Amino acid sequence: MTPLVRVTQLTKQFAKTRAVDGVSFDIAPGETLGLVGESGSGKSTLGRAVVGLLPATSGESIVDGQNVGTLRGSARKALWRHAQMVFQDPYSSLNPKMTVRDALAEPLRNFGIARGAEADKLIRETIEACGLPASALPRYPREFSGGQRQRIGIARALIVRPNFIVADEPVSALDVSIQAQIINLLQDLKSEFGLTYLFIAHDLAVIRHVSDRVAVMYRGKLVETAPAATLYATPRHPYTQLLLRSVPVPDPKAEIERRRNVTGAEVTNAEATDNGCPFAARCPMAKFPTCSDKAPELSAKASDHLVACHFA
Amino acid sequence: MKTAATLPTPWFAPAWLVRFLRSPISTVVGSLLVLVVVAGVILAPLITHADPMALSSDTLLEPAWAHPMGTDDLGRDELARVLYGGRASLVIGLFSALLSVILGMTIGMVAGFFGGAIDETLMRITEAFQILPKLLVAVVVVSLIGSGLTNEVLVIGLLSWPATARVIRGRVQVIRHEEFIAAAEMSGASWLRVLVRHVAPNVVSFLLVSASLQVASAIMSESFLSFLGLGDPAHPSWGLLLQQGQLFLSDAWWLTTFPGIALAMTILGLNLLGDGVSGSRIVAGSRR
Amino acid sequence: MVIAVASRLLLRRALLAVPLVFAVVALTFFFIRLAPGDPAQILAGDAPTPEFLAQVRAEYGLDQPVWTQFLAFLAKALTGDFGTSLYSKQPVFAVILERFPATVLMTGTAMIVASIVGILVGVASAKRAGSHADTLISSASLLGYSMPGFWVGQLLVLLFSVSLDWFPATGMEAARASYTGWRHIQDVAWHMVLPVTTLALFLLTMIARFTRAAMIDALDQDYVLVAEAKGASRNRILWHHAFRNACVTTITVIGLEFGAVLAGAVVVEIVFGWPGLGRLFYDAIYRRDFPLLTGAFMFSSLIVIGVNMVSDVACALLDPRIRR
Amino acid sequence: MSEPVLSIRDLHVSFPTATVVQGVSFDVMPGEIVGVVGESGSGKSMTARSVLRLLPKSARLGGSIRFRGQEVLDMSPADIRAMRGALVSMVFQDPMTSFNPVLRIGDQIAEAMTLHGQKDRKTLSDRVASLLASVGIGNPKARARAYPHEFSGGMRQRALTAMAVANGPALLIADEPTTALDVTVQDQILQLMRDLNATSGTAILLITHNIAVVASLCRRLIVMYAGRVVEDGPTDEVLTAPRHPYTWSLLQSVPRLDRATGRLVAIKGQPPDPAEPLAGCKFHPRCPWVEERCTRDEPPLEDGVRCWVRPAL
Repeated sequence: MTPLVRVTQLTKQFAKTRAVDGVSFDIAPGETLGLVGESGSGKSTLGRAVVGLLPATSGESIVDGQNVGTLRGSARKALWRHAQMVFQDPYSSLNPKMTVRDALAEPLRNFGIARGAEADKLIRETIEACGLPASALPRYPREFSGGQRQRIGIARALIVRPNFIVADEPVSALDVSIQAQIINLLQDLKSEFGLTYLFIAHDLAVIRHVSDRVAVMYRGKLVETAPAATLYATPRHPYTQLLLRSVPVPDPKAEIERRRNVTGAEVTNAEATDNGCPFAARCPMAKFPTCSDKAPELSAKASDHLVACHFA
Repeated sequence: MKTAATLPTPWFAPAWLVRFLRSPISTVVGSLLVLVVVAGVILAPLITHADPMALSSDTLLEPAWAHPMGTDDLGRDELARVLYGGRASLVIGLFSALLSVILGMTIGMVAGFFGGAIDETLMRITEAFQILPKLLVAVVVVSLIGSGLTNEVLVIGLLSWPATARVIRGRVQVIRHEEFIAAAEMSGASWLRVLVRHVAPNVVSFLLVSASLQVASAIMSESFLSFLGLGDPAHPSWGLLLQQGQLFLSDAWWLTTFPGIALAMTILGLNLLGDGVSGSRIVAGSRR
Repeated sequence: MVIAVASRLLLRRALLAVPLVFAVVALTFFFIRLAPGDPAQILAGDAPTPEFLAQVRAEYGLDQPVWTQFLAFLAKALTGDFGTSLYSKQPVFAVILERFPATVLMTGTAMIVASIVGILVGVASAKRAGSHADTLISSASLLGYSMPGFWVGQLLVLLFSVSLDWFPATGMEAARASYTGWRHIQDVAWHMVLPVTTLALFLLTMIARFTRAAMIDALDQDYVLVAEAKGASRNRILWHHAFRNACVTTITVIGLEFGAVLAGAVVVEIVFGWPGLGRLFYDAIYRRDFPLLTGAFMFSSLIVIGVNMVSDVACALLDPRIRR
Repeated sequence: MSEPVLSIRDLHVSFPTATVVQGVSFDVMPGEIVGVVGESGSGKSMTARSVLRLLPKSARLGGSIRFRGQEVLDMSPADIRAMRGALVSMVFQDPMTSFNPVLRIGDQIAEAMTLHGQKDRKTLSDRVASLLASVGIGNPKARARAYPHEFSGGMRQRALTAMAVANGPALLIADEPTTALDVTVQDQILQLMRDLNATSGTAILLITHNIAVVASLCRRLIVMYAGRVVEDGPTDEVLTAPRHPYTWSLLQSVPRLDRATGRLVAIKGQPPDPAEPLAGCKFHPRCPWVEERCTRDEPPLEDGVRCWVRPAL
């Protein structure tokens, strides 16, 4: 099956730093790829570059047959008819001066999808699909809670009936009891509208829950990708292993078990260089000079399990 | 809120009045002051029948019933001169503020919205303009090109835009990085539509504050020029009246007191209004 | 170490100031060219003799192409040659230098007084933000901010010289007696009271307003809460933690508004007959002495640029995040 | 049985528009680590801050907070300052904004000690270095001279913890200490707190929204909702056999890392607005087991649970 999204050697450079450094991956139609990484790993930049919201410095991003990689300006507009984004901060992602109806009507008008009664019908259907009543339409964002705002943000992405959505930390700003509502909503919409997701989060448990396949990002590079079950059962990259070891679990017995496996002390290898493996400085398995000489390529260690490590 | 708005209100307390009186005290006092001044200046012929230019032999009279603010050295009625002088001050203030706000808004919006090298260049220029002693520049230019309403408006307006540009640019930069702007782009909006429909509405209140402070500052600048003898003698403004008052400082206190009160009242009103609209004194306090 | 950092920063800021100085000179040149009529006529004053006109033409190279003229003008300005005053027939630079100390004395005193009082008032006001005392102080400083400096001066003269006769209304020293030594200093100080008060009042309200806003902002930060949780007293939090941050704003504002301060000094000097640069401006305007006017302007602009440089460096020393 | 180091009884915190903490009572024993879990608006942070009297000016406090038997609400401002940072200290959520940006890290840590009597410069700088070393910051002498912006988030949180324990407090209040951190750093900070508690016997009151963090660190767990304690008990019991519907729902709504989860059980609706009065149990609009009396009367906290129904969960 041809992938819906194909990203090849995508790089985004800001001033001197490479936020995204030669990233490649595919997403099959109907699949959810979970992208996980710590703050500053470049996962949000990658998400924005994939849909062309940020023009890439080099490389390709082909979504639904449209190559947007390094395009700027209105050339990207054609893609957004079919690829949309759900943002992180429900307080920043809605224009405070626009009613819900106006916010939802924007894409319909700009893309010339529908107008008048037809647009009205679409707006109603979409907001209701996202779990808000039509009575919400004439109101302003400030009248809604964080969770409700996130529903509005999802409706805005959904209204063009895209087939691909980048969800950038869609639940991390929400309270725990609200997170589950939004995760469930995104999963319901996926099956109802046949969506494909790139789901970005720093929460490993959320990523495990929503993803078919998971990509782990560290300092601008993908270090491991695998089907969710495989990755969580047998992580191969030392960084993935560290991440998974670090997360406490809400079960006292399991937590005691986890802590037994954690060595605790942080590793610092002074031999690491900028040319080598990005994780070399913190890696407990690093061997020098191999790890400081050359950055390892992402390569298949098992079918569908790619790891970027010299020794994994 | 909704129920309050739909309830019928008595004629003497319509909803807008109630809302106005509930706004910050500085807004209320500020707008009342401005209102009084503007009304006085516009309705000058109804308030006094005296001609501000008519000379008489009653020179340097103390304030009395016939001349509530006294008369000047040429026997002109000071009340009339203050009222009509306000026209010159307000007109110059309004028009130069209009010029500087339009300039500042355009430059601030462009710099904040496009960022990068454009922003860098525009901000360096803005900074340079801000460091320049603007009143002294105005003095030199007006001395060279001659005084007159138009020249004063142009000079003050062209020198005062940096304050507005910086406020607007700062605000636009904040908004530019809000996620709803990225969302608007992805909604297929052109950059012009993003700017007009998504950025501008979130800048308007800052623009109002800036405009009100600009009018105050322009009136102040004009009075400075007039005081140095660079005003338009055909349209004597408050500053010009104060310059004349300086000559008779020890003989005729009323010639400095009354025009000064009018001037200070107007500027205070506008500053209060700016403070009140910004919701706190912080916006006014951080205009740089 | 502080000196090393400061001189490094000063050098870098000086490099940034070069284009600004260049711009000021270019602007002045441009103004003279912009003025309607013959620039020689402007520089030579009203109704000059043909010989003098020719002399000015030669002196400024006005028969040369514009670019040559500009370079000559620039070269002269940068060496301190601002031309010859039409009225006194003396070099402009010398006339300015003669007047400069009086202005420095008054402006400097006013700045010191205003900074101390303004900061105290601003901090006290921010400490009680929202209280009646704060409202009163803020309203008073807004009122002060809204009154033109020269009018405040006029009112002070009316009250303290004309009505009460406490302080002299004009001049820098008593006209009749020529005091020396300690008596002279006393006399000058006596004459300074009203002009310094006037100028300081304008500056003070501005400093108080900006300091208050910056302090309120600083007191709202997490590190203030952390300091409180450490057991720091209210005063220590106010000065050691919040003000250390807020004063960066205060200093920046003083720098940026220094042009307005000089302009304020001009009018205050006129009201009080203070024999400084401001009087010079006034006389130059009045006598249409354009070489003197543009010279005084360029000189003041350079001072303003210098003050901004110093305030930039001071901010960088106070806030390690600005040091680059 | 020894005296509790902290004893809170019927604590009320109210603002002019709303009451955010209502009738909170619990004890912290010496050397104990107690976790308080709740979402935003549950009143957990306000409870923590009232112990040090660090509430906004407009807040009104009621009830009793006793630290080693002494009533905190009756203390003079000088007594409170003497307690802050010395006997009871606090670590805050955001390490990026918790340090004063214009002062050196070492000086800020030293200040915690100068404020409580230690004035000798040499002793101070040695102590600062050893504190920084004890939280795992290498080259502490040099790092003490650094400014906050030269530290990473994780390092700042370590330094902040070092500052909090500088005077060897009897109680450390940690308000969401790991929320702003990456998981790998979070794990290090939790380990740091565990070590601190083990070596110096400092009692810790941990405030967090993350149940897993509590499971990792605390033996006792208090769950707060809408300004009230709804469940209080040993961590093992509360997490494996929750008795309050809110606790149960919260556990069901979080995806798990250690096993695949089916569809999440979301809690419907929103937490109540504290400005709008709500009769009965504050959780009843969102509770699947709601009965008629739940909407009428508020249940008391009995036997560690605040619920009328007590369904078998």
